[in-house]
Amino acid sequence: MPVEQIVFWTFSIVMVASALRVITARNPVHSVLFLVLTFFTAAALWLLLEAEFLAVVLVVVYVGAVMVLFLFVVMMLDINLAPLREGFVRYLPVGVLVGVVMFVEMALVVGSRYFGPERYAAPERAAQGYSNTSELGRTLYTDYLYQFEIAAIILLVAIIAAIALTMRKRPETTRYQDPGGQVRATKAERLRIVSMKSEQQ
Amino acid sequence: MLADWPLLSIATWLPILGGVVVLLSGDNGARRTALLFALATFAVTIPLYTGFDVTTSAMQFREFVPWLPSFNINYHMGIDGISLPLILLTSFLTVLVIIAGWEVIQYRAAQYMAAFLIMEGIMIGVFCALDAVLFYVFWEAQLIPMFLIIGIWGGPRRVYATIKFFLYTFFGSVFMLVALIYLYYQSGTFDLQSLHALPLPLTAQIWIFVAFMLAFAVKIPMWPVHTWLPDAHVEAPTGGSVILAAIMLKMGGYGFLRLSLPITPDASEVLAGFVITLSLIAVVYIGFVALVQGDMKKLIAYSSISHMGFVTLGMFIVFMLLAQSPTGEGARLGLEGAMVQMISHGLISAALFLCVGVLYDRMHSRMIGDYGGVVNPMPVFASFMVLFALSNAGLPGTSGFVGEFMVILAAFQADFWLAFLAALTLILGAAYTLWMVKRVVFGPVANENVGALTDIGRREFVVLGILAISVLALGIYPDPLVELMHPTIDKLVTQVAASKL
Amino acid sequence: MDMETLYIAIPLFPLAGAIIAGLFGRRIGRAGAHSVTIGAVAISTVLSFIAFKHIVFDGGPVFDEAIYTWMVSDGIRFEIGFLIDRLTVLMMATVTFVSLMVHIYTIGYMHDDPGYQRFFSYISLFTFSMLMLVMSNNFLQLFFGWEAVGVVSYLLIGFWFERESAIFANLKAFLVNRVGDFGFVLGIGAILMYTGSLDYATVFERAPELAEARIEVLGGTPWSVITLACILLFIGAMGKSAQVPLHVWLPDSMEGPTPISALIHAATMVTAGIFMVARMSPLFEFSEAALSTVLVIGAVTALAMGLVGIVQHDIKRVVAYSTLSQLGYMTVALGASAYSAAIFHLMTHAFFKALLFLAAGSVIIALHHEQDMRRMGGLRRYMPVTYVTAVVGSLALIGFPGFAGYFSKDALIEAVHLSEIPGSGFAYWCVLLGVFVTALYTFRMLFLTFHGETRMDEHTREHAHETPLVVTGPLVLLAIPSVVIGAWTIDPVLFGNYFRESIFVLPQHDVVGELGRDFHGWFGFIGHGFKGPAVYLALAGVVVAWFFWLRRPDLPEKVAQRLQPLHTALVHKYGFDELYQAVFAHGSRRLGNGLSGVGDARVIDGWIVNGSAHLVGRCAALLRHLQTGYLFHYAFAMILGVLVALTWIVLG
Amino acid sequence: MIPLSHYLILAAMLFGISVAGIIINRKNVIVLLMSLELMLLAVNMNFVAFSHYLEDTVGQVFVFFILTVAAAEAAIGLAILVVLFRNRGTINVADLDAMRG
Amino acid sequence: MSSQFLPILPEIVLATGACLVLVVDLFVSDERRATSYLLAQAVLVATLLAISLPATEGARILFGGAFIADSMSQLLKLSVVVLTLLVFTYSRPYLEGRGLFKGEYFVLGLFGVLGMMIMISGYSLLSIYLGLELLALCQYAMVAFHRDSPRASEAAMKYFVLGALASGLLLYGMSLLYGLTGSLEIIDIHNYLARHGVDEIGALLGMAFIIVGLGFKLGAVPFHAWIPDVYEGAPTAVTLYLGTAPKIAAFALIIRLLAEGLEVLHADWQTMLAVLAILSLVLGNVVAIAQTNLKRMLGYSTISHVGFILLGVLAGTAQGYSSAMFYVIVYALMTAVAFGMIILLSRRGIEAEQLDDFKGLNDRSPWFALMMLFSMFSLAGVPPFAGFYAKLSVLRAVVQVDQVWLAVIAVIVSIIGAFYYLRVVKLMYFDKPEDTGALQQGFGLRAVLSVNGIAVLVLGVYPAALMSWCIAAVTW
Repeated sequence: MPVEQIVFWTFSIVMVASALRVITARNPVHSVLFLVLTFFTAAALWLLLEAEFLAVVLVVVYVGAVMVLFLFVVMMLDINLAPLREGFVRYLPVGVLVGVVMFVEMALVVGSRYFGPERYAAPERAAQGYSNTSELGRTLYTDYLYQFEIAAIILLVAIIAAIALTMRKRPETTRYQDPGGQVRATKAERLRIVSMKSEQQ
Repeated sequence: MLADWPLLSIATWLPILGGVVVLLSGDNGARRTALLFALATFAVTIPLYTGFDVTTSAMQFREFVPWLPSFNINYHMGIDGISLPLILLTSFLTVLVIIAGWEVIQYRAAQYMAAFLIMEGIMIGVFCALDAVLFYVFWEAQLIPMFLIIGIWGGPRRVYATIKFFLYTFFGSVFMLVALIYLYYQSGTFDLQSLHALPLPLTAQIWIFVAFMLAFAVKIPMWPVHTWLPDAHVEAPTGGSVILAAIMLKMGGYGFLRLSLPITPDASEVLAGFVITLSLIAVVYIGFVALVQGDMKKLIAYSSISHMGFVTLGMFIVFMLLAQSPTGEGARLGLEGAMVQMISHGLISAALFLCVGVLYDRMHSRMIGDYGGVVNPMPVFASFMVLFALSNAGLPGTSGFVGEFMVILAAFQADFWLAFLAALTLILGAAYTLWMVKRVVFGPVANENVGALTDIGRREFVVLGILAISVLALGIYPDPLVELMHPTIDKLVTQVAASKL
Repeated sequence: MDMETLYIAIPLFPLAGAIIAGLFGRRIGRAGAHSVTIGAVAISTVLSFIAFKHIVFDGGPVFDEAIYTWMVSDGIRFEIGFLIDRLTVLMMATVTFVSLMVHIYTIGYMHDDPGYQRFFSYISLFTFSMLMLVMSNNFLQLFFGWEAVGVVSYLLIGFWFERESAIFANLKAFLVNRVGDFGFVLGIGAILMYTGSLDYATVFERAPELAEARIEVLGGTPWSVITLACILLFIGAMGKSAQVPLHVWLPDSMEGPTPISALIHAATMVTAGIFMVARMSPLFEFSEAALSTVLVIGAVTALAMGLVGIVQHDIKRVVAYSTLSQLGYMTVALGASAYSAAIFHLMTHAFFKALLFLAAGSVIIALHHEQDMRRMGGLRRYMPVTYVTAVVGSLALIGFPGFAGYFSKDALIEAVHLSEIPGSGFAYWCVLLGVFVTALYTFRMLFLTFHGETRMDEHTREHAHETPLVVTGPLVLLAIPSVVIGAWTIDPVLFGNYFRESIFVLPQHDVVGELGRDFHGWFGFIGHGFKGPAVYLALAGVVVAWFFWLRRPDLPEKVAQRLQPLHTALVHKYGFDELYQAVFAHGSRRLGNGLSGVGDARVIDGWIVNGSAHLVGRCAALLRHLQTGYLFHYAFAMILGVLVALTWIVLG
Repeated sequence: MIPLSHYLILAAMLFGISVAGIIINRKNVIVLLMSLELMLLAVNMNFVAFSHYLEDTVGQVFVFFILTVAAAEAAIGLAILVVLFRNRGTINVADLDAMRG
Repeated sequence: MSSQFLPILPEIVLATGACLVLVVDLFVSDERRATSYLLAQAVLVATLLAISLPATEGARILFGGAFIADSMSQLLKLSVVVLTLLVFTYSRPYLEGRGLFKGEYFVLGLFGVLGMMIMISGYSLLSIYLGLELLALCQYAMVAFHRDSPRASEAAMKYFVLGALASGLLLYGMSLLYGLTGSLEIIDIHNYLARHGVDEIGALLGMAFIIVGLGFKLGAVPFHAWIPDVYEGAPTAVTLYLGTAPKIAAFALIIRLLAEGLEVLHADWQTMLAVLAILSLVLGNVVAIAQTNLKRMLGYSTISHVGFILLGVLAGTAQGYSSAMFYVIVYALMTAVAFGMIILLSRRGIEAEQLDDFKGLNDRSPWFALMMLFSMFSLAGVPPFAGFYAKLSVLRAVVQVDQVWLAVIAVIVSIIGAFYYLRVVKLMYFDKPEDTGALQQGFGLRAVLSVNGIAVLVLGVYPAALMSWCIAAVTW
């Protein structure tokens, strides 16, 4: 068995297994970690597909940033886990059924009959000195400039949105002091003198 | 010179413009402005009559402007012998309705008047339109003002009635829209006159006919799609009932003449028996139903349905008559009878609803049981009411007789039993109308409310008087009306007789 | 003034009078109203007599022309036009004359009524309608007059609109008449269909063809068109002329003021049917079946209604049933093809029946609107003029030899006797028996009212006196013709070929002609009468009446008890009213309630209309639960959608 | 040599797992989002594999953008999650039924 | 350079402008927040001008096939920008009344418009995807914009998760198409399919996923579930934004992807769209009846109208596309009036989104009751309002391809639909007001709303211009 095959099958199996754990793990933190593992294995498979840059990006950006963000949120929001697992078992059969049926149907289409080697022959290995990264970069900054700009705007929007949604200047719930006001306070504002009839003994 | 003016457009848009003006000018003076516009519109329709050429079946006063060229939809107007009388009726009655609403309507008078003016324009548009889409636009648009009139100024169950009215008629007409579109694809045009000449296979014709029929049968209304009408009438304000009964129902009959018969003659022939059956059911069944109504407006509404049964009967016996003889003896009689019946019913039902309105304004009840002996405090009114009631019962010498007579005669030529059932209306019509008159008008004063009634005022007298004169005039000398229709009806019979398969 | 203008003027004067009195009654006042209408009718009467003279004596041409074209449709001209021939002028003269009398009489009779002007307007309108009917030269106008007469009678019967019984009666009258009109209009339909015209002239010309034509009405049985048409037309006549079973309206119509009863019954409305059949003689002659029907129905009416007259207590009702019976006689004559005899009887009857009605009215006025004969009696002492005239009328009615009724009735009976139309034998016995019955009830009435002891209360008796001249005047005026008109006119009208072309009789039906061969002057006719049984039967009736109601007043009660079932049947007028009330009035109301409540309200509105609305509403309420608010359901729905799409693609 | 279909089937499998995950994890939004990440991964796997077998970098370019967008999406998504948690004190999907029907 | 960049001048203007607003907004105080608003409007106007620059003849495809400028894109962009102008105008008083009058709303809105414009001009799967995401991200954020509203955040969450799911599905479809055709450009995909016939099951699979994604964007059943909740939960100003212009952009996607890219597979997507259309028509109309919240009702109404739009598209003819285009533009205009009315009626602290809030409006303001009436009858498809022609033209297209039965279903459900629109009219005209307070919103809103309402009528009386524009737009 050639190395390629070994690598493919190993990582594939790990990937599927960890993906399964992502959706079945009891603790969301575990899920995130399994997701990280899934991404790692995917990156490995991408290396096999000679997409070195993307493999690296996946690990660096996705695992390094996005997944950490997930973790951060999971931990920041102190979530009571018990109710979140309700119905898990009840819906397991449906979920599995739908997932399997969908997989089978898709596999029927994307399987070897239509996407087999006779139509998609394995390409030659890239030549020595071929840089996936520079190739990608060149494409990106020339042919895909327009899209690149859009992506930039998307990121800008993400920033604006995230800030607009979560940044709070001064939540109304917080009490704070106003020194100026305190200084300006007068007696009349604070004290009311009530004249009462003295009670007869 | 006058003939060069776009009279039809003026007649259509002047009242609509008037409606907008009234709406914008507010409640003060709304009545006067509205009356002015209504009178002006009536004046505009008079040259249509005087300038009408009774020797030709061609469309007259035609106007043609491309409207939606990409769909081949045109602003195409024109009138012939079957549309002209209806237009005159519309512009005539609107004037009366506006006068009749003069004092009664206190809540948002401007909107009331505007609604009627706008409706007038739209209805005239229906009768003028020679383009199927234009026709449909007017046809549907007219629901809106009526919806509001019943809903805003109507009685306690007005919401039920008005929504029922709207959905019922909407239900009917959307299928017509589909049929029209289908026809467009068969012919590439929405022009009604071109559609008249369009050959069509029988199955297609039948489907189209059924679609048309749904629209027109609901509007006319025919049994069993009539149940919106009593509710709508009962709840509508007097003016609304008048327009509803007098003109809107006629749109259904007009639709049959303008669309169903000429466009789908073969299907009409195949289904004539069905329509005739429904018509006769309307005449007889509804006659009995009308008999037991305790609500005057409901009674008149049912009576309308029954009378409109004559209209459809007169239209569809044509096929039986054509089957009997190639010249279709009696066919013209039936068709013209149907037309006369429409016009006459327009006048009579308007008058009767106005009469009920007079009572309602004073007593705030439409229930027969609340009345009795109205003649004692209101002799003048009672005379009018009896006259119109008799006319409704088809008394010769009044307009109510003419159409019924013609249709019965024509029906006899088609089949004895048709005439037999149709003629039952002589008895039933008299029974329900005069029984109501007996309970409402005659007898001793039933209660002190009735005793305290005051007779009609000058304005009411004028309105009812004009209607009375019209009803009598049409009954004594219907020829000027019938004469208008001859060439058109002749042509219609030819169209109907020729197979389009 | 040429004749056409004159003819047009005849109906228009009463119309104008009616309009003026009706619309401007308040302005012109009582005197104004009656002057205008009486003047108008008087002019009409004079003109009618001029016309009569013109046609009958001067041999003027028959006038048959359109006045104006009402409408043209489908090539058929619907016209308003006049046919003035011998039959017409006779009717015109009768109608206008009687009408004039009634007008005059009304001044007295309605003196205190608040609806004075209205009343004059109505009766003038009635005159107009009747004139339009008789003068018509086509079916359209005939029908117009026909219905117009019905409507005015409706208004007149319900003249005292505050009386519940009056407005019940007028509705009933109108509806029953409508049943007749229903047949009538169908008959017109049949005529139009097979002749293509509504003009008498054209239609009559084509009558022989019609006799050949066949129409299928009920599964497979071909009918002769002319039989169908004639029977349908006769149904109309049954309504107007109150033949069994459409007679029920007439007794009730006594609710109207007495002049109306007189006018309607004596001269005008009820004779319309008789006139119409006579006018249609060219049609009826070709259908033996139709004639036979007419004959039988007439005979039944003649006898059966007379019998009912015996047990009535209301004086006007007795006269009314008498009218019914006499109408039956006329109808019998029609059925026997003795049209001229029918018209002759119509004419004589008009006079003496008007006389009787007015006499009855006079009694009623005198007794302050008391109509029950059980509270009358002995009145001849108080009102001699009325008494005498009533006796004259009664004698005429029972056909006492020499009086007007004798000639017409005897001729009629003889004609039936001669007739060979199926049913004539039955009819003959009916009319013969009817003579006895007529005499019985007539003299019962006379005796109960004018003879014997007085049975009214003191107060009424004290005030009982002869009525004023406006009432008695017409009585006297009518009494004279009631005596002489028969003898005077029997020769020209019945046998003198008076009607000529206006009445058509097939040779094989010509019973009057046959009768005429034995006719030798009016005096001879009287003598001839004593050879037949009729005169004796009449006398027997008078004697029996005398015995029962003057001699042994306790007897009628006993006889009634002995013949309980018959008496009950008569008192209930054979139960027609009850039957109609139950079947038609209640039945149709129940049917209407059923159709309205079940058909409209439950099935159409309940199930179909509101049902579908509720269905949609329920669907909405149900479907909205699909939108659970739960994200996972939404996602699941999407995934299911994808799955279905995938499955479709993979399997497809 | 590994045929293309292997990768595609692998991606399909990831896709199926992610769908199953969405259905099973009905309550926990975070796991829901992670399932969606799995789905994106499946898509990316497809693109990369196609890109390789078609010898065309465009697929990789697409993946690059997907990653970018997914990052942005995650940022916003988590921001919304935070807002939601602040407002409702829960991220239990079953509690999010204020609007329904 | 000019030849390359002139066609995307509107996008450039807009992007620049949006950034400008963002920056300026940082430096204005809350009292002068109107500056940002005015600036945003100015940016839109400038964009409008840039779009209106006379286009060169025919379609121009730029950036390696990623961008197309044709008459359709011009018309749709114009509509989007005009609608957004309306939306911003309507939004202002609403936002001011709720402490939401912040620059971010306008910035996000503007970027959203940019996303829409990119979608409209997108001619490759990638640019379409990016445009779509740009819009989607803006929308997610805007829905959650009212941070203290539990409903808004719930709506945003639902929207976000489902949106992410939908774009995942869409992407999967795109990946398959890419794998099959080896290209992302619509034109290449089209050519490939034209060459290789229609029995590519892989392409069908891709098509199915793409339709799912599009169905979600439009809100077709069963991918509609977000619409009612989001419409209801989002602040009205945002609902207004969501409900109008993005539909036009989504429609553009359908045209680009299905009508142009997958034209060869027409028979297949026709069936799918027919199913979606019928489901949408039925469910949308029926469930709308049961609603008491006007925004939610309009949500369901949207679903039903999507059904109609899909009907036009599935005809697969130029007639169909143009009619659907007419429909979507008219629809956006009509809905804008309805939402504008909700804003008009709402006051500080009072939302007027319940149906009952419209009770007796005729007594309070006859004019605006009339405007709402225009909108409602137009939505119901009653002539002489624009909605009628929209329905007419769609039905015409459907009948033309011999799918009369679809037309029949469509008209039947539109009868059901008429009911709930009528109910609004009924409330306004037949009922007595519970709240008799005068309307408080300012002149700007009133004026624009009136123009908007009258436009619905005018487009009905004279639809020819817009109609022929739509027809011209789809003749490529």
